[in-house]
Amino acid sequence: MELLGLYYYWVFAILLMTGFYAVIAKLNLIKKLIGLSLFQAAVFLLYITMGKVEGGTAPIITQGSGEQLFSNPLPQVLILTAIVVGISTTALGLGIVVRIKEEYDTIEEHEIQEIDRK
Amino acid sequence: MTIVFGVFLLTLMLITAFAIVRTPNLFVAVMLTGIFSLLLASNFFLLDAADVALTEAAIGAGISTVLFLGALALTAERETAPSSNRFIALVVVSVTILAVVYATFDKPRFADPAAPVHQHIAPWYLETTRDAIDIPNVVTAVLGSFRGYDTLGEVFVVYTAGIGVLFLLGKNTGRRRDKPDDAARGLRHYLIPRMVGRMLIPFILLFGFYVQFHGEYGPGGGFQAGAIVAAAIILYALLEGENRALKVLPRGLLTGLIAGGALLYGAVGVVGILLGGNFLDYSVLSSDPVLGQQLGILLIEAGVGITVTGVLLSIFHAFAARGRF
Amino acid sequence: MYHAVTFALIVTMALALLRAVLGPSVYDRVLAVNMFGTKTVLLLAVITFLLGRPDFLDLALAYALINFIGVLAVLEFFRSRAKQTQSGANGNR
Amino acid sequence: MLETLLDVLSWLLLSVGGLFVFVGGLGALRMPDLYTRMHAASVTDSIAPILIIGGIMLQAGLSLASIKLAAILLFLLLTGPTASNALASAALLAGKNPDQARPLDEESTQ
Repeated sequence: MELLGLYYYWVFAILLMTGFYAVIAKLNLIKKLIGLSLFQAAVFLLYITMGKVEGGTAPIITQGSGEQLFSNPLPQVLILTAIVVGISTTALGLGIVVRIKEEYDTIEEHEIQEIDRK
Repeated sequence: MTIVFGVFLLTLMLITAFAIVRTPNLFVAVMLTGIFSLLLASNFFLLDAADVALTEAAIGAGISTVLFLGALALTAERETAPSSNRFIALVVVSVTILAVVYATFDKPRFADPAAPVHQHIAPWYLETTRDAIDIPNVVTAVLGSFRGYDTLGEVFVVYTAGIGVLFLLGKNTGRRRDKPDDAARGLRHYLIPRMVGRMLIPFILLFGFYVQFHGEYGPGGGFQAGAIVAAAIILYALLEGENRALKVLPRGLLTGLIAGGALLYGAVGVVGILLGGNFLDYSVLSSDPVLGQQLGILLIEAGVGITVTGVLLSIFHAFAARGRF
Repeated sequence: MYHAVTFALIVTMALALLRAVLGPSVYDRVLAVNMFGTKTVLLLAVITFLLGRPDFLDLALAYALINFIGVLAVLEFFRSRAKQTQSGANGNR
Repeated sequence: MLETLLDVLSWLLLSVGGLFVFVGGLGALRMPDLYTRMHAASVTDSIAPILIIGGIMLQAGLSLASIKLAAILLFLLLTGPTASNALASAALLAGKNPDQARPLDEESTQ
């Protein structure tokens, strides 16, 4: 049980670094953006994991439930807005990639750098 | 028992993430991102975060796939080069993973009610919501009222991102005019999907408004509803062609929506000042402070919904106008 | 009993994921993603009852409504790709 | 008495539904080419939701939850087969021939 709980954090660490690997090692710009969104998702997962309370339920108070245990609403609020912000910023990144493709006719980092050096 | 299901889903997430990074085909990566999003939403739901799961559902199921595919259609579908500095990257990544895993042994036990996170402000939110705002959904209460500044900031980030995309991919490329008329017609010759899709659109819109206005009682709110309504319009654009969708909601109107929603949010705050309260203090909006809070939350959620719809649709149209997608 | 169904659904999700990872053609992957979406709707519906909060069915409803858009976007993508290569062959790209 | 009957019936529906889901998933993984896989996957798009959601509905009784479940079932039954149809026609138009014994292994969207 203890170990299963820790597994959540380990998955967070591995997901985070999987995304990070794509950002630093891949040369394709869209792949980098996909990696960035994996990185984001890992952070979301960590926040929501920390908000969970054992035996708790979603923080929506139902009538006549009396003394009920609720999970922490605060991380949920932060992540809820972060998801929408995340897709907007990803779209901005994709917009930049599309413009780069139009100017350089490639979306591979090393080719762009080569063109820049000329 | 649910924790076992959670562990299963997390493992599937890991496999998906590895597959996403490994595949050189970007289209495949985008498809797998769709699966990843579904898994993420299921996990959020298992961790008692119904609101967050609904947001992930609204964004991840339709809009993010559409945006990524739109970008792929405009750029390239494959990676052409292998990774650079793979060895160094792997070392950096593994060391960091080990460090974080080592740190997890000092973290509070999973779902421990005595963990420090749950001690400070969260119990106060849970208690005060009942007396001060009197709506069932504590997440909406915190989002709209207790942390209203924060949400205002987030709305402006979304707003800025939308404006940024419009700047980058604005319409004055000249390419739109030479686009053959046929390409703008969408999936009109796929008869069955078109009919079914058209049947779905009113239901998606209805559901969007339900999520918007039911957000104080169940999972939902402006962010989710904005995404769902945008998804409905994007579905219309996919089925009937982008031009018809633009006839329903022209670009000018969309820009108006982006600004109008954010303005509505800010205006509620300013009205609060004018009525003698603080910025974004809704208690003064009505003679009964609780009613004022509820009114304020309703208004700012509407503002959030309007801005999110406007931004997501503007982004979609900006990508769609660029190419033949 | 809900547990058993949930388990069956998760195992099926794993199988679909395997199909999506293995391919071999893109259509197989789209098929797998679509199937994965349906399974998620069912999973969420079952989990709502597993957790005893039936008022959260909205989530499954959202997926049931919106998943379709992804498939249509893929179709449109295929169509635009086919067109692009056609016009590319004519040399006006 | 009636309640026990409903319970038994709903457990029966749920377990048969779970079985169908599993069989469909296995078929989608093991079948030899795209169209047969689609055939297997469509089992999980049609009969499995009917059984599983039907089973849950029996548990939920007459309530708002049941109405929502009915809506979910309706939309699933509308979109699932449509998506399969659209996908199959796209694959067919792209030149994937169902008669071919061997699957096409190329990885492109053409």
